[in-house]
Amino acid sequence: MKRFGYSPTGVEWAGIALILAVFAMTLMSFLPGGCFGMPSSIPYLPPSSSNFLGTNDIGDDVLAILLQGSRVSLSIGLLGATVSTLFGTVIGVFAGFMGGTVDEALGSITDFFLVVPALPLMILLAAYLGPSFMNVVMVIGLLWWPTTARMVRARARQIRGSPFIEGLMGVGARKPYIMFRHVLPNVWGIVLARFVLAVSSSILLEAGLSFIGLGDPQNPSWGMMLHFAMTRGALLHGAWWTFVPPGICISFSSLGFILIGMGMESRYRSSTKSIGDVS
Amino acid sequence: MGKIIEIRDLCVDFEMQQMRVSALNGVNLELQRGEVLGVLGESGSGKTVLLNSVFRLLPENARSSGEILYCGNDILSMDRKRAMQLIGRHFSLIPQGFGSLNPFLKCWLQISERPMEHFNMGKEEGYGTAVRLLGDMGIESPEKAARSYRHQLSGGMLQRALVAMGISGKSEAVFVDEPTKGLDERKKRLVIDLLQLAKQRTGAMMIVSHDLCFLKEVSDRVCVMYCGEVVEISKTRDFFASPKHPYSWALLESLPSRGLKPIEGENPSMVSPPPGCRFNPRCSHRSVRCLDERPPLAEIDGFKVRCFKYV
Amino acid sequence: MKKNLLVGSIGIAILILAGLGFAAYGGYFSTGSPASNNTQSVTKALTIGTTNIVKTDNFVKDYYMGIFAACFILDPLAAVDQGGSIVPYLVNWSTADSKDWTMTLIRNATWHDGVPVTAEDVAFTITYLKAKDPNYATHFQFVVSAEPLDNRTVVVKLSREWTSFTTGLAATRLIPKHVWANVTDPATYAGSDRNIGCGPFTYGGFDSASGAMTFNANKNYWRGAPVVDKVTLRFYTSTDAMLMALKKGDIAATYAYASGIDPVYVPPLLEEKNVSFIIMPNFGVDNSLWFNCMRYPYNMSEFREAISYALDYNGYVTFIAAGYAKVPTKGWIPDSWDYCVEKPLLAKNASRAASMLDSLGFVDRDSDGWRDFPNGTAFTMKILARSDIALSMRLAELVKRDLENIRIRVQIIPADVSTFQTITQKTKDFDSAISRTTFWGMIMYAGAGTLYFDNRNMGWANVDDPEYHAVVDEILRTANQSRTKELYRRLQDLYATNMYAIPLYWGKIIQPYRSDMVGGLVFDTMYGILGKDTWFSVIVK
Amino acid sequence: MKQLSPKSYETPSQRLLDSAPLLGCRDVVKIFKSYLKGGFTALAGASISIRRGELLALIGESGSGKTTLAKILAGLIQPTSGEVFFGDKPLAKMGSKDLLHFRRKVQFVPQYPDLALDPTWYIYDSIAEPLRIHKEARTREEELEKVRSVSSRVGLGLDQLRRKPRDLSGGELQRAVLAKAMVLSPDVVIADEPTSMLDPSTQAKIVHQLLEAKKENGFAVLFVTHDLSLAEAISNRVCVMLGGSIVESGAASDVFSSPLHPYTLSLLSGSASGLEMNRGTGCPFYSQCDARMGACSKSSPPEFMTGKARSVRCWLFGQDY
Repeated sequence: MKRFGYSPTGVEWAGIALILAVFAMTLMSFLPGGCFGMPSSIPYLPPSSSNFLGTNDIGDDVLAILLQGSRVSLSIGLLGATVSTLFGTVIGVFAGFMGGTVDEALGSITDFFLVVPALPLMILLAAYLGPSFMNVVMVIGLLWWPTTARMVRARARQIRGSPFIEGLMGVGARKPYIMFRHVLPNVWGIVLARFVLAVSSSILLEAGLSFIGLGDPQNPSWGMMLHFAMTRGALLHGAWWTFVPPGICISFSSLGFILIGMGMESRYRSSTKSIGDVS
Repeated sequence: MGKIIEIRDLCVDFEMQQMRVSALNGVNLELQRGEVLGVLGESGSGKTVLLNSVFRLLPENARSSGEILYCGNDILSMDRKRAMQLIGRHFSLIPQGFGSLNPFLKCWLQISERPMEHFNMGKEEGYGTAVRLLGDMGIESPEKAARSYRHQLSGGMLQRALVAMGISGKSEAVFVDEPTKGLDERKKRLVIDLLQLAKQRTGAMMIVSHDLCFLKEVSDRVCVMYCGEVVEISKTRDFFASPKHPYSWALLESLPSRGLKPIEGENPSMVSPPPGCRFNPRCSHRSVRCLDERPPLAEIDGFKVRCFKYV
Repeated sequence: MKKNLLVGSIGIAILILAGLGFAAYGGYFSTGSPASNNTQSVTKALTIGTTNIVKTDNFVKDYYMGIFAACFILDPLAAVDQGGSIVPYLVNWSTADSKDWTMTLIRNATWHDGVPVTAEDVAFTITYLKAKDPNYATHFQFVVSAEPLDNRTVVVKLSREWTSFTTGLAATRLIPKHVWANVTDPATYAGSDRNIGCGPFTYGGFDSASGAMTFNANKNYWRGAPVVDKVTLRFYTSTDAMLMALKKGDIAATYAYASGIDPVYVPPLLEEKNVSFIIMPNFGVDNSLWFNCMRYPYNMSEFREAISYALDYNGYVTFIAAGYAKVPTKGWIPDSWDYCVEKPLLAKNASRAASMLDSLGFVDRDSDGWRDFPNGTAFTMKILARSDIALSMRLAELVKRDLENIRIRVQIIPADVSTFQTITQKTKDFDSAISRTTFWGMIMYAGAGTLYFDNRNMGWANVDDPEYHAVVDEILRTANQSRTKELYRRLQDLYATNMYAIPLYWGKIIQPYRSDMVGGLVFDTMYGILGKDTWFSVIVK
Repeated sequence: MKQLSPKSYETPSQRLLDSAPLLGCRDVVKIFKSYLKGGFTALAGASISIRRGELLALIGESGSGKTTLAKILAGLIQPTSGEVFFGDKPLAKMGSKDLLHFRRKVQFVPQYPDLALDPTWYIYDSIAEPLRIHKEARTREEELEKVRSVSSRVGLGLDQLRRKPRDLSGGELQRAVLAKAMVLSPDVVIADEPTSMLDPSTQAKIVHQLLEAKKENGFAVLFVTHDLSLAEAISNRVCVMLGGSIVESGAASDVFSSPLHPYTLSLLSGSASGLEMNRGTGCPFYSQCDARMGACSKSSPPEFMTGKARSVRCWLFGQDY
């Protein structure tokens, strides 16, 4: 039966809508300052016509900070996901395609990182490296690749065993050529799905690191908004507008990427069933 | 001879995004008591959809109309739970390939699964049945085979187990899905023997296959399907001696033993089948009438054929 | 499988939202049940909450354990009175030349294990701590020897004249020689007698899992038995949680060494009718912007002054101190000190700051919107701030905002307490830093904050100015009180003209407590409400 | 399409038999390592040779080792022992240049057409790929020309070239695979059951196209199949495989009209039951053979020549020589 072009399901539409909303926030954050309310001289001002989402403990307009935070969450999400996916894909393809000792060596490295409890290590690393944008990206990237690597490896192995690769060997194609031109395009679907899921995880991890105070102070993110709300008495003030909006933003943006990623993954699975069926 | 199953005007469409694929178009067919009916068709002819409709296994996006009557009850329109119960009690299926055997269950459990579920057969009785059946199929140590798992058995033994699965317990009709796909001559031979054995233990049998030589050996009647339609129903002997429909004729000609002559043209698309007779673009006997009028399934001298040549 | 995951993730999202919603209104729900304290029972117990979290109960290793040990189980040699002067406590002293000091035990104190406190212990404490505890290495930096003369007298010899030697005595926690004499590394000592002292309480134990530490009254204390039989410290990771506990009546009072609570918590607490506050002037400077005065361009006093005009001091008072603070003067020394002299108030004057920077050559040369060095390279001012103190990070952000208004590009460098100390005191690899000073630090070395300025000491400001050094040296030698005061004025002149550090606000120390549960808390200059006097006047209701 | 009868492809067999073998192997043994069972002998000393321009059918049932033999001949797997030669050079001693030449001249068509092409590539690119690997086409135009001509030879239109494998039917896919194998104008095409998964009418079409192309280009074909009637219809020469070795070989007409080996006989008469082959010592057919003798169970029979280019492995024919 023929397959048709990409047409998202309801769930994926929801995910796309959420992600578009985040992108829209990011775009809006580049509007000149003052579009969303000026910093006020009063802390914890409740939402009003001059500050739609009120002000925080240092009188900043929460909406403006929220929009700026979308930049950080999105860029850390995308960058962290890129680093981890790139790493995972390279290792996965290499291990899966080469097989043998290479596979075993890379496999044990992957397994090692898989069993290392990621969150404590991440906190430790972040604390050790110091809070900065690139460090957060590196920490996320370094600790998120093993699952991607495993999935890509499994898929690469499957492809390596399929007749068309055998045929290519028979024609005299070289291994690097096959790896780049045939294995890579065939793992692409899974890589893309993993990438989208990794974005979501990166957003959550960044929020977690920032929340415990290990974020980059140069780039205030949603997690950091929560951090300062929690450490500077927003709860006691009942200033819900300082922590509910970033909480919603974190949940919904990561949910958006999760929905799309899961959609892509299941789509990908159903489209590659035939290869898996025949040994 | 009574009819066990009567299929009337069965149409099945699949709703895809933006289009409708017509898989079956007005199929009329009956399975008589005591016969082996071979449903012959190439891939895309709708023979598997036919089988799945009888077992109510169509996917969610399928839209069906028409009737599948068993003892006057329409399986198609019946409440799903009742239908499954009825199907389970009276029909059995020999699936295609060993993939349908659960690798985590012992062989006898799978053979006796259907009677144990639908006829309250006990475990011991189930085991006994399985061993007896496997013995009847010609396995030298049936007890050992019955207690084995899928991977412990050879291809021939698995083939026997599959057939045993189909004939364990009473059933009015056994349906067999592509039993020879990818098998070599000797294995085919084995399947033929096994099915002959199975035939004696059941009311009727319907075999879906594209393997002409195989059907020639096992079936009593042949129903030829082309592009979602029944184009010919004949006695097997008559069919192989003198096929009526041009498609049947061309199909026989394409066999290696008969000259290996290919049928010109391609299988038509199921999304937009050709108007009139669906075989007309490839037919060497086509007339103007074939181009826009659908020929009826005419009954002549005990065979049925859908071609204007005979009207 | 996939569906489960989906449902799960949506469920988690909803839970997060619900949690946030609940947290938002949690403040209103938990007005709390009245405390169930057994005032009539035999034992009088007091529970105090603190955010100064003790990790291990070794007072040499753990900074905050040191503080609490000093409050409860150890006695200092000298005390600090309400005016900030050093007065005798366990010992009195005399000196002829400010170099040889004779100390005499004036109390009949005994250790918790019954051994009497002798001059041997005093001498041992001074030499042992100087050798083993890095903090005391500076406190006793000029001490050459400490020898017991007899059972009650100790002679301390200094390498130079040092009139403020006694300030160190107020910080000294007297430790028993018979416990520590054979301990080579006190920071790792774990013997059961490690918390024996001669203070008003004996050590009760520490449960790090539940975050509680207890102290029991020492009936044999030389001032008599404390009013309360048992004090429990509860450790809270956040001020929020601690104040919730206060509202519920789980704790009777709160405590934070040298700073009190973050003032932003005060306004919402004002509505609680059972919560009262002890509000005391802070002898330390709440927060200052410290310049590395040996690094270009912060070595130019004009540059530092220009920065001082860029800052919005009223904003710091509002946002950081919630109004519980004053705009400071250029003299740096808070007006809580009696030797504070009047200096002009610091005030924001952005145009003046801009014109000063312009004339120094710090103008935007590559028209990227930011000021550059006179030689054209990009200029970024780095501000080191304490990442473990939220208030400090927020203050850094406000300073950054103010400086960015006059087009100075700013980068905040977060650092935890140990990194901060390493950078500011050892490597000196920083442009500027934001940090508080404590009363303790203010009186150390030559007093008046010299500890924090002089590059020959801790010297956060890294001041290398010979004029400044001369004044400091003279204070160290001068025994004459009026002359010292005169010199302190001189220091403030230097602070005002040179702006080694810019005070950001002069705040207050605020400690909320339950007026329906406890009364009679005395505020000690050094240790706040946990000072020794509290234990003889406190009323447990 | 003109009506073809199978005989029209036959070239005088005598001429074929005289020519030197193009591709072949001698006494090839292949043991697949297995950690569980200690190894599985797929090939037990098989020898075969393909001559220029002939169509050699390799007949055998599943498990007889025919696919393994085909892959060894195509250089896809290494034999455990024995020698594969192309022309007069053994494969094992070839340098990289000769090996590349071998890869260009010997092409393999796998069994499952739906897995034989990269699902992410367009059909055109897949067919053109061997040209690109061997730098056979200097320009895009030349490449296009070559791909178009080879595609039209197997009946693939431009429309199908622009699609991806999932949008093609099984027959179209198999044609594309054939086109890919033929695009380098090889000397030998090794087709491993290329039609076993196809419908009869599609099978007829594909076989015709293969034969047409063979006629035009003159390459030799090793056609691996289990379908006796198909083999009979198209081949010049036949090798029958059993238990990892070739038990009978000869001109197709001879073998089908007068089979010598009892196994071949049972195959042709359709009386073979599904009993397992003998995997121990002796003749693999021993347990089912009606004519078995004492010698059959003790040792595997050697190859006996019963005529010119006709050989059989059965002790029945041992006495004749």
